[in-house]
Amino acid sequence: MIALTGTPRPALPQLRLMGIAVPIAVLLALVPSFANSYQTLLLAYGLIIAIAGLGFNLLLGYTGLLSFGHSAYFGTGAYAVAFMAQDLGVRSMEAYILCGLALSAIVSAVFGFICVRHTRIFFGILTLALSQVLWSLALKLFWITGGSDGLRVPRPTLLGGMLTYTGGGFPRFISYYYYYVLVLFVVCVLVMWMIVHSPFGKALQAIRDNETRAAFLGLRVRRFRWVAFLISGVYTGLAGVLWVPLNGLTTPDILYWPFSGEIVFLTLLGGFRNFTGPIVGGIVFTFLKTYAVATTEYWQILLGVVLVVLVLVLPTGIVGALAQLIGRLWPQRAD
Amino acid sequence: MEILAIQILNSLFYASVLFLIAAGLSLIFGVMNIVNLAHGSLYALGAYITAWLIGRAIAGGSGASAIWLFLLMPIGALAVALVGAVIEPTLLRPLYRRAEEYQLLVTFGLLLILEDVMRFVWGGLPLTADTVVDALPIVRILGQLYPAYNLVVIGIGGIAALGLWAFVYRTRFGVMLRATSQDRRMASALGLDVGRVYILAFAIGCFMAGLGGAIVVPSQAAVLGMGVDALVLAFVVVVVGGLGSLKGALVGALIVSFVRTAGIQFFPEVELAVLYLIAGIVLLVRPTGLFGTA
Amino acid sequence: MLEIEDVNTFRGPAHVLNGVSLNVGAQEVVCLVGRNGAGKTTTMESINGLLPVRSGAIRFRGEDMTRLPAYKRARRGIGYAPEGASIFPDLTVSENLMMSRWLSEKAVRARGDGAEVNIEDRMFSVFPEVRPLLNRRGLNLSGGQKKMVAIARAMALSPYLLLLDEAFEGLAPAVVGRFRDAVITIKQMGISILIAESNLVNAAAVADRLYAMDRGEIIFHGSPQDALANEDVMRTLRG
Amino acid sequence: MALLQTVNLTKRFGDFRAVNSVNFTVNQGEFLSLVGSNGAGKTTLVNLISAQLWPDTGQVLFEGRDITQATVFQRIRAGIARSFQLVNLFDRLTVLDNVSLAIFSREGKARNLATLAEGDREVRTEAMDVLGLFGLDTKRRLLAGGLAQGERKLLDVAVAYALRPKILFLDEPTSGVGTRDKAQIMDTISAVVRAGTVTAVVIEHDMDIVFKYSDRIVVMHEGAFLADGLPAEIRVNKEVATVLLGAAVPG
Repeated sequence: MIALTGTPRPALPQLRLMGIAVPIAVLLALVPSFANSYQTLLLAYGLIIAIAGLGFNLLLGYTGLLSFGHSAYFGTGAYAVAFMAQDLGVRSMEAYILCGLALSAIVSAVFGFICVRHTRIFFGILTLALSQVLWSLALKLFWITGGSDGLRVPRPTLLGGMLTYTGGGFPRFISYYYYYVLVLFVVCVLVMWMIVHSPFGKALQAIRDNETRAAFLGLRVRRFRWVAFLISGVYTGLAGVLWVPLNGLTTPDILYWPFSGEIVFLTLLGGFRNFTGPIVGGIVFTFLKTYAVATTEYWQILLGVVLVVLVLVLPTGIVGALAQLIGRLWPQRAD
Repeated sequence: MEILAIQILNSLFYASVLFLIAAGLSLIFGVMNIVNLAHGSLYALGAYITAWLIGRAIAGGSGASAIWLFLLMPIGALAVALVGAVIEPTLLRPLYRRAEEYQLLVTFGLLLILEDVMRFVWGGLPLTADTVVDALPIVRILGQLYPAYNLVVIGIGGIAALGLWAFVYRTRFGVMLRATSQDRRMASALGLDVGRVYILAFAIGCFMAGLGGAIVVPSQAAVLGMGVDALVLAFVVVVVGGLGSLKGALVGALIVSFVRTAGIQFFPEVELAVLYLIAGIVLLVRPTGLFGTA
Repeated sequence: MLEIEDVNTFRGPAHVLNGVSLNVGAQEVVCLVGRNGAGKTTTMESINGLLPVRSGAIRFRGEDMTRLPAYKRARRGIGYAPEGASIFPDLTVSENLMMSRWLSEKAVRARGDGAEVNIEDRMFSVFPEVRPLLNRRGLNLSGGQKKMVAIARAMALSPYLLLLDEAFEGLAPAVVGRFRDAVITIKQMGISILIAESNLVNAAAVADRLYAMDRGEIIFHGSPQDALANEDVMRTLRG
Repeated sequence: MALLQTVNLTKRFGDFRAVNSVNFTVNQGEFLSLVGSNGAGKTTLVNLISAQLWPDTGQVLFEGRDITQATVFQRIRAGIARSFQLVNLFDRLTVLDNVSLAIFSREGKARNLATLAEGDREVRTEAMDVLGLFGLDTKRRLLAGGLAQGERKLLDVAVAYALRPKILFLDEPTSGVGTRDKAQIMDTISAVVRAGTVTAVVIEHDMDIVFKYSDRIVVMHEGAFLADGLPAEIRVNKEVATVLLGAAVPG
């Protein structure tokens, strides 16, 4: 209901975006110069998972579809890299990205075609079921996937070897890889921002708000949902591609349902009714998880409890709550 | 021929368990319009509690007789029902007026919590109650050896289906349950305390899931992850049969069990995929399932 | 019997009832007339608790019911037959009727005023037509039959007050007479009735008193004759 | 030539005939009102014409072509638009976006995901024109969910109108609307009809409005047509008076 108060929105969203995004991007770019390589590594993980969150939220926040199976696309991206590294001996990060995107596009196109015939819970469980199929395949076809041991992925070459980090060891790799991720992250944010502010994005939001009326505007609802699903899957797949070289290993765990749950969680944590929600959620989540896992073995309970509490008392997430707070402290001038 | 008979019995055994889970899921959906994502975990909880109780009973000495062990099963199911009776008013009730996403998210949070609680309490090791199976004889069916316990489970499945049908269609509470599911507002305007019906319906649904877990655990160990597998399978069942329909849950459970048995026989690597394929085809052809309405 | 005082009710963001006050005396038939969207159904649902009121008071037989849940109000003796009848489609007529009877049994006994004596007679004396329908499912009733069952079902609660929303709407002219008679019969049993009605002629034929409503406010209160003679009321009702 | 025509159109719900063998004709450029008591079948008829429901028997012809089997999408593209009895908006989009989206859809631009919606000057200008027509231009930046009831009704009609349909069905456009907004809605609709850009079919209960604005009035009762004629004819029709107003109403 907070969203319905009818506060006027600023005239030029482009300007507002630049005003917020540029300082933050500069800040992010400076991080490796003052943070140690472990914190840089965590932030890189955070940015990667934020890309997955952005993709996920195109479905949840903008299209009104709650997927419990986004691990499938993340895993597809990750395994695509692992197969290329192991079976084809490819080392180029750019080749990983291209093939990873293609493969996750194919998988999400097929899965999406099945899932968008349904909405609400049917959609949710279908996505869950399909991701479980991939998970069980990854476990059982061990001669291809390495089973529960997973597949190792060596450090790739960046920009066709133009960025060399050999000799610099792990810290050097991290700082280069961090910038690599940051650039892609910025591109992803800009592209997603464009998508949600495009006529297509508005159509998705219309479908979310009122499916029947959208159909009576002549919008082909199912097709729009399918394209949204595809984009969402590709984003999450890219996150998987970027994640593997950092982790050095991919296991079926990233295809398993709790991983989908983490994507759901971080989006809700940040706030799924905001564009920036999943970004903030992804970064906060990564740090939260790292420190929580270090202190307790029962990370999932914490996740579940926080999720329930979020839904019951803070349904707009961190960004939503901040926006409300700011709105209360500095009421916007009506223009 | 003999193999076929055994396979049919195996399918029926499996159908009994699946029916219990799916019928609970369907009942809760039919009455309160909520799909409980933690339903599979409640089934797992029933399995763990029952296995644990039986384990304690045996550890407590007394050459345990099978009959005595059978009495522990409903206790496992009742404990799960109790959990349900706590969950509904505290976690779900505040959400009936909110968007559906939130209901799904809360039951999903519950799923995460329950899975870890079970890991916390019982650790990562499988927990069995196979003494119950051992206490019953092995029977000969067309020359093949077959555990009598499985026949008992098939019997329980049949009785549960009949009992649930009688409960919903032949009792006063069943009338109120159906009235609530058809028109909650009108039911309350006629003097029905819908809140109480909700708690009871949810608890009964949980009881069914818990009972499913309780009867499966003597022949299959309770393990982590069984809950989500069960949730997804139960969902396949209700998708095939139609969400909210008791008949659908029964027919769906039978179809899924037979397909799964055949799948294990012929495509052992991808039996799950075969099941989802079936569900997918049914959804493409008949989006509301075989007996679904809305 | 029933007094409602300065009630404000919202449906979502819309302020539907704006300071509505009215009362129904013992054994009285009161009509609430107004066009579609005037707030009649909202008034009914505010009285029986299906909609929460934002402010104001609702008293029934001397007891303040403003914050009571709907089911408790029903058990206190407020019967309700909504506009679309809302017969449970997959229940038989007999299940539809018995449900409210079972639910009210204890409450009626607790009231101890002997109202329980012949619920069945009362139920069927208003509409004997319902008796042969007992085994039919709600789904398979015609519009008129549904309305009859809805009234019989409300009678099964042994109410002190009946709320009938659009009791005569969608009925063939011949059947309308049948329903008017039913209202008289119910009144003679000592039960008060509040009818929401958009047709002034039907309202005038059965009402002892009449309230006219427009845009969520009571704009007129008086006898049916006064209403028919009041040019403003007539114009508002016709639109 | 009739713009839209139904031939023996019938829709049953169980054994209840909601629309019973209706032959309905709408002529190019007219303002037609569909009246009748609740449950007479008006909304069902509109639902059948807009493909919200499918008929049991009978045909729907639009510009002489049989569109009985056409989907919602095909009918919208052919030029049939409608509004809804209960306001049906995109509550979390702005007023401007609600109208713009109709234009994007009409122009086939809704698929475009590489431009900014607000950057399309043509669409924006047209959307502002439509909003201006309905007196909503000052509210363009508000979220639709935050509008008052009367404004929501207006926007609902504006969105359907922005599709630039050949025929526009309006289901109770003035219910729950204040007198001022009521007049504005009806004046706007009748103005665009008079300008010859659209044919309007309006379901309406308010007989003053019906008599004031309609070129022709069709009265429905129990799923069938009771009367069909000019306002002057309908006004004096005894049968209609009985059904709509109750028999002996003076005045």
